[in-house]
Amino acid sequence: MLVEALIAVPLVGAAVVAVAPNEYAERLALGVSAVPLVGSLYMYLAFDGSGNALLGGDVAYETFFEWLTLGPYAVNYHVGLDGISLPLVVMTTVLTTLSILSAWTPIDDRQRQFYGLMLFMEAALVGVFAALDFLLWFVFWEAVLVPMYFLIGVWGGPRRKYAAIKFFVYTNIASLVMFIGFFALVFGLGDAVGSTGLPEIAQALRAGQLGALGLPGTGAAIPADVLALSAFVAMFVGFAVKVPVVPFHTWLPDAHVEAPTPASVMLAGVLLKMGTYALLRFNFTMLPEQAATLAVPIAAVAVVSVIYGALLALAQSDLKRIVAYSSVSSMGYVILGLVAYSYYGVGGATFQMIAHGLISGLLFMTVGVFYNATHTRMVGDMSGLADRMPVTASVFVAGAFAYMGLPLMAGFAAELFIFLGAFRSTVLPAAPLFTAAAMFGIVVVAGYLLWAMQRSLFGPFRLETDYDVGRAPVHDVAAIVTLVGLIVLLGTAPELLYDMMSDATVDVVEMGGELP
Amino acid sequence: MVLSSVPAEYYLLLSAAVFCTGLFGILTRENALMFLMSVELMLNAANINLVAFSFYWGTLTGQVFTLFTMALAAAEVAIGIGIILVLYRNFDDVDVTGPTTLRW
Amino acid sequence: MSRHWLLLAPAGAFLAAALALFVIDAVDRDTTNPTVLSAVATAGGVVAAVASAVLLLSNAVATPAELFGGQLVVDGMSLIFTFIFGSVTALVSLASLDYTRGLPFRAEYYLLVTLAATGMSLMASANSLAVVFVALELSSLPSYALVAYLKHNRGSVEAALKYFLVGALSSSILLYGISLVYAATGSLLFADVASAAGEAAATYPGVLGVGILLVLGGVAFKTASVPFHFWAPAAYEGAPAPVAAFLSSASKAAGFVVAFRVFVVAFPIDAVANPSTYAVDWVLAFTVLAVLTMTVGNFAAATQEEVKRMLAYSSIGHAGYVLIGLAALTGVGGVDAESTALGASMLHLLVYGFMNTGAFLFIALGEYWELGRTFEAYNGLAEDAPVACLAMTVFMFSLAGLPVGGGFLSKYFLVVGAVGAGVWWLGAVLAVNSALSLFYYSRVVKAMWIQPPAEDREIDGYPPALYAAIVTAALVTVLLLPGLAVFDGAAFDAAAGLL
Amino acid sequence: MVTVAGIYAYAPAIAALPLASFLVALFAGRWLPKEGALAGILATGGSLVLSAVTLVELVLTGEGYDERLYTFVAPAETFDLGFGVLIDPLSAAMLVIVSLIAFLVHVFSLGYMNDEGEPGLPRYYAGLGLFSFSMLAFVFASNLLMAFVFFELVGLCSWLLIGHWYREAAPPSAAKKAFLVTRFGDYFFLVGLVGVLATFGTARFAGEGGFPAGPTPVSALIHAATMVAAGVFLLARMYGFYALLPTVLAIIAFTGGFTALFAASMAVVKDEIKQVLAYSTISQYGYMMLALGAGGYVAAFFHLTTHAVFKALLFLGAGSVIIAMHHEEDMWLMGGLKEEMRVTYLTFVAGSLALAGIFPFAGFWSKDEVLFETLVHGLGANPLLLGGYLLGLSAVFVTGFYTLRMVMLTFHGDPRTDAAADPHGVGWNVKFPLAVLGVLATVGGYLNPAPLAKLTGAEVDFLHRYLDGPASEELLTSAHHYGDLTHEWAGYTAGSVAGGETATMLGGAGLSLALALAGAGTAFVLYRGPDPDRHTEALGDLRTVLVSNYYQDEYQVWLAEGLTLRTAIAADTFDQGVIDGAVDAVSSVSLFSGDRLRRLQTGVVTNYAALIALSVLLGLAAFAVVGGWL
Repeated sequence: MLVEALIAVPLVGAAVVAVAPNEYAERLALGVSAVPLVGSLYMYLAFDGSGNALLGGDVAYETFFEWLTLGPYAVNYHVGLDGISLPLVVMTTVLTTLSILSAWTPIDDRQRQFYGLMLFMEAALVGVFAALDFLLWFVFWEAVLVPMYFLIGVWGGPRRKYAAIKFFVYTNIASLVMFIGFFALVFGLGDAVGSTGLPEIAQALRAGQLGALGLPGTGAAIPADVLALSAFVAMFVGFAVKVPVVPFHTWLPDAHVEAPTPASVMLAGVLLKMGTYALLRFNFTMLPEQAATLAVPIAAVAVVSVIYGALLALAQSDLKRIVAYSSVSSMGYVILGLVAYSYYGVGGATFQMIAHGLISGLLFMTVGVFYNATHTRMVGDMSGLADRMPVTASVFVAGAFAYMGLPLMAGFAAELFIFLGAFRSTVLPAAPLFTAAAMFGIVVVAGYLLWAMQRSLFGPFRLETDYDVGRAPVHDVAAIVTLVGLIVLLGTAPELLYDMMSDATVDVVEMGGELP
Repeated sequence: MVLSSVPAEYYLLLSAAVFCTGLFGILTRENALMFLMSVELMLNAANINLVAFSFYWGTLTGQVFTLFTMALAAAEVAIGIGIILVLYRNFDDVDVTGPTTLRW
Repeated sequence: MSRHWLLLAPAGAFLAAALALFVIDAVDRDTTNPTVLSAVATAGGVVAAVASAVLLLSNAVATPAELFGGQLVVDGMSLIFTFIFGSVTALVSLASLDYTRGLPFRAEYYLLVTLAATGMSLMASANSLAVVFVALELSSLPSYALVAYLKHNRGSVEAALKYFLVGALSSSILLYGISLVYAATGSLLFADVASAAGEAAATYPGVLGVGILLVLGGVAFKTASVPFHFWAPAAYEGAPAPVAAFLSSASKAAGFVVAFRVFVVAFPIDAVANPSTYAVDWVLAFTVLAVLTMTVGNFAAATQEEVKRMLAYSSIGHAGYVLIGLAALTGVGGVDAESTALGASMLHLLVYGFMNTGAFLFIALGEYWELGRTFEAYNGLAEDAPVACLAMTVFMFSLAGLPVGGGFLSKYFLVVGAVGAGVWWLGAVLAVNSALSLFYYSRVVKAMWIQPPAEDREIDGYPPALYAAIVTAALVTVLLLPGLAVFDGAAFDAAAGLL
Repeated sequence: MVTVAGIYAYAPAIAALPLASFLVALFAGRWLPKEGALAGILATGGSLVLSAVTLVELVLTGEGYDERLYTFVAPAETFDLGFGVLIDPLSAAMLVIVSLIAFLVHVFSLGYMNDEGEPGLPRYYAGLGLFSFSMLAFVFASNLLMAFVFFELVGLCSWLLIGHWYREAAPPSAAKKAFLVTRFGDYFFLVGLVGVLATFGTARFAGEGGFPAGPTPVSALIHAATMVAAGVFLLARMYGFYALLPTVLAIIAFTGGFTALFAASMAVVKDEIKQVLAYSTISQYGYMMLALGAGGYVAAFFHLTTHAVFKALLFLGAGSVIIAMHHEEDMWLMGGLKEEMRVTYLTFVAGSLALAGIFPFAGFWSKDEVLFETLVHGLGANPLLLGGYLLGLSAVFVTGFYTLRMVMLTFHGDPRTDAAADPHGVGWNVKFPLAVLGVLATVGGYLNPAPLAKLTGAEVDFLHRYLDGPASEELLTSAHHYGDLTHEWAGYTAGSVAGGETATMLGGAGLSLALALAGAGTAFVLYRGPDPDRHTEALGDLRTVLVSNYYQDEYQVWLAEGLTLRTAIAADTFDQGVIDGAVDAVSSVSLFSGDRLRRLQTGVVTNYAALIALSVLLGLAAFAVVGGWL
């Protein structure tokens, strides 16, 4: 029942906050969000699951009962957590609380609606990571769009309407493509599975029970392998938009630049992870052979995302755009780790989800703090901020170096694992070359972050906008410092999460071991 | 009997002819009343079929159904006339192509 | 025997309500309290809905019950649809209390609504082409009058004219089609037509084929499917908003129930469209219709300036979605996939009955407040009427297929059915259209929540009945997300029973 | 894996102490006396003592130490990702050197920073503490991963320290540039690290778990990659790994020789005293690489040691001069300081002579051994080494020249400015480090006077014996083990010119000494007298090339802005125009077609009827054809 509590508390809380008076909304929301935070931490400590939830591992905090019938299929309410989803849930609750904290300063109208939506989104996100039935998962998956649409559209920047609708429609059509691909698989399985439960489907697929799918008119049918391959592609494209992978990434910078800071934090920190999480759960867990067949193109896409994303970041002068594009770059590493299909590859990809979630969240928050003080994000408009906001500046430095993969910070551990896994991948031809190419990202990322810092933080103080810049409010500083602490903690002791992650991902790779 | 000597196809042709006449009227006439009459023609084309084939199949279904359709046709006309009346009140005309405010 | 009479309770409720209104109005037409009229009509709808729900869930019609020598049949499908008609009628009648306040001929208004509802419930049970035609007319004629209810409003009158003329044309096409089918098969009872269809298709393919196509045309008019949809935008835009709600939800559903029964039962596809006895492949026809309807409806809706007209087009688009249920009867996926698709269509109509009615009733609220028709007219309305706007947001997103309401599930069920039937590309078309629909639905939401409010707007009062109707619709829409579990089994069984 | 209880258990503290001082300075610095300097001095002093004790222990017991301290993540697959301490002769000695210099730098900073009243002292000492921590941990790192981790931290620290005065424009930019360049190297380092781990499953430096042989393509990639980045110490640390590939060794050697000359040539024309020293450092690293490449493991470490001492001395001496000159660095504005600052002058000269390689100062012995090793192996095995030898030899002359030029300009002649006329005095905290280092620079050479050993047969080549000592045996890091490796894989054998080994040795020694003296002499002649004039103009265009460092900066700037930034901007344009353009195009196209579609609704009911009739007819026609009616 703990998972239900984790979903229900923010949901009810959202309703309460939405009708609360504006002046109390922020503190109320913080209080509400603290409950799932504590809950998820408790769940992390008391976690007793093992193995992969989809591949017959024993699932923690599981709930199951029948919900719908969809023609021949039973749709069940089935939730539970394993070593992959639990860390993501914890990250969700942490980031939600912190971004609510970081919203206190910038959000000054319709607070109750804002915080209500934030909590609603938290509930949906927890659902996404916890759901073990496809249709249930899809409900949460789509439900996330609604609050984010409003967060961008109502509290966003000048081009917020364009950004909001772009994000909305783009990701929506993507999930429809994915939906079709997935159900093609389900029907291809025929009577092998009687439900839309993810574990059942995953195990049936890995057991090779996929059959042909009939075509109307002619008596012809799509043979199993073609079906599997096309379904894989459909799902990959569907999720690639969410990740985002080049060339489906263009909604991201717009959304990020226009979104208010807390929304950006959630978007970069958690929403992008939905895509990689889904890739891991669906494409790479259910269709390993296809993953191996398409290894080269996928790896190519990953490397392009890394380098191209970093180059784009290099060309920007808006701090938020820089961080946004570098997210594209970092997500490329995750794809590389997944496609490597090796122990450290997949495990590292999972770890990178968390690491990047925290780090990008940190950078967006810090940029937000600067923006609150300076009302500009243009690198050219300011310099020497470190003179006026030393603490915030040092936090930004910490975040930037974490992003560059400085050892003993979370990013380094993640990237090291991914590179190790990718380098020795048995599935990916010419793995060392792909890896070496992707690694070059660490140079470019250092380039633009150092450049941005030198221009905006250091040198003599100068500001185009006439605001008197003082130290940031305590709660903002508290939020970002907490994140730095977490990043260093995970960087020095990746064991804290990597144990359960590798325990859950190793089953995925098992089969990857002896792949064609 | 006379009817039995007439092949069924003829009735089909006849009804088709009537139907097309009605359709032609609908497509060409702008006066609402003419439009209404054309519709009546089309309905009656259907009636011809029903009656003829009721005889052809030797069942009464068709003929009975024809009575219903005539009644309904009358009702339809009643409604139609009503609408045409209000049309005339609002637009001072019964030209069906006249009112085109609701478009695109 | 008594059981059979009980099975007609839904239709009976409508009829009773109609007669009651008739009597009340006859007794004294001057001093009648409008609340009573509205209450009677609403009660009729509620009773019908409840009765059909009870019958449906109590599994009273595990085996379809035929009445009047097989002229009528009561089965799962008919009950699901009478439930839809009942709920829509109830909502509309309730909302009309405020909407028609101060207008003449209120008794006739409710009378027409209930009579049309009666006709629809007969359509749901019609088991013979004759009954189909009679019932269809019984539901159409009052609708014409209802559209023209605001008889001093040029829009209303023009809408009525177009609706009537196209309707008359279509009904004559339908009738002619029926006559041809009769000519080819010698019967009007679905069962007999079905048994004779195979031979007829062999002997007079042309006659039967043309007949079937014309019947299809007649039905397509009722469901506002492209290219028989031309009346719909005009009628929905010109008609009083509650009437538009009634037509776009209930009347459309009625058209579909007829389509389902006529084509699935009377013209079995393997009889009329197998290589040896080929008259016409109506599945193919419906496939074309579905694609056209979806695309035209959504794309035309995307560029509208007026919310009401946008809704009109969007309701055409939804007709296209539902048509997938018929287009998916390809025999590929077996009865499983086909019942999935057909059941999904029914479920979608069910949910649609609430969310679309609710949306049009929100427009009714707008007309009540005389806000104006364009999107801009609703700018920042959320500040003045948050509850109504929240409800409208639910309707819009649920229509767009986001998981705030049952529309999400039913729409995706349709995709599942399409994929299962091997016409996955229909699902893809739906995907594209649904993404586009998300764009134009969110324009309303954007106007209400994001745009700055228009100055010099004062809201005169919050009409309780209208609000009650809207909130109810919204609540049901939301509850149908988890609560679709109540109906889904019945729907898929009904579909399977039909096939 | 060797484990010794007792003193080695405290080895981690050598690094931990400065880490503590880092934390103290960072969080409590501003409330402490001297703002964290004392904490730093205590910590590094502690490290110095500890490492000295460790060294003694090592020498006495003759046992090494290789202990895993911390597991990064459990080795579920074959990798072992962990941190550990490796104490063998190499690291033990290096620990002493590093902690000594760290200690002295801290002391010196008291004079250089505190007394000058610089801002942000806690930040400075925190950086210094972190730097010492990273450096020491890097030294006793037991595997490549750990080495990389702390190498990176060192990079971070240099970024922090270079950019210390962040309120001015120049330092942050310099810091950025420095970090980017190292980052570029780190990339190859990382490729190498990942390659080593992924190929061999482990990256331990010592013991049986060390790098197995086998020049697979991958390990070739790794060689190439690590070579770019790895500093001299890392080269020595991984010597067993490089020893496996002769070509790599030869290339290292040649690059070393070239670097020696290349950097030295730039030092000739510099006017800022610190710049001269900086380029001479690069040049001296060249010598060490030359030695390693030539199989002179001991020689390399010897030179590393002596150089660490006298270069530290020179930098601190320069610092003291700069203090005296009120932060003026241009040597042309100095002159005649020798009277005013005795201690600085004497120690500085000692350091300079050591740098120039003048007998009997430390530099002479080490540099001589480097050249000797190169020569013999060049004669015996690989001619490419001879090339390296010649380059190194010619660098000796240049070194002698610029060193003395520096001394002359700074201390001799007449004061050329008022600042030089009455320099600002420096305190004990500056003089003390200088004194310590000065002594070492003078006598340091007797650590390993190989020539004496050879001539007299007396066992005075202490360093060689030390590095070859039993402690390194089991760890497979001993000098002769490496000797065997190079012999076995690279076929290195000692050769000699006519007259046998001794003659070769003496000849080489004499030659290099002569060249050094020649260089020094030239400089003395050119720049003596009260007011020396600039002779660099005589070089003509060559001077411009040298002054602008062979246009390296221009080249790097072009690489950064000309190439990368242009590409980035092009990519951005492409992204906005093509990719995003496509996305927007889809929406606008569909809206346009939607607008067209709604025109279907003409509003004229007759058209509707016509369209309906038409489509019915079309349907009929279509099915008539398909169904074959009629």
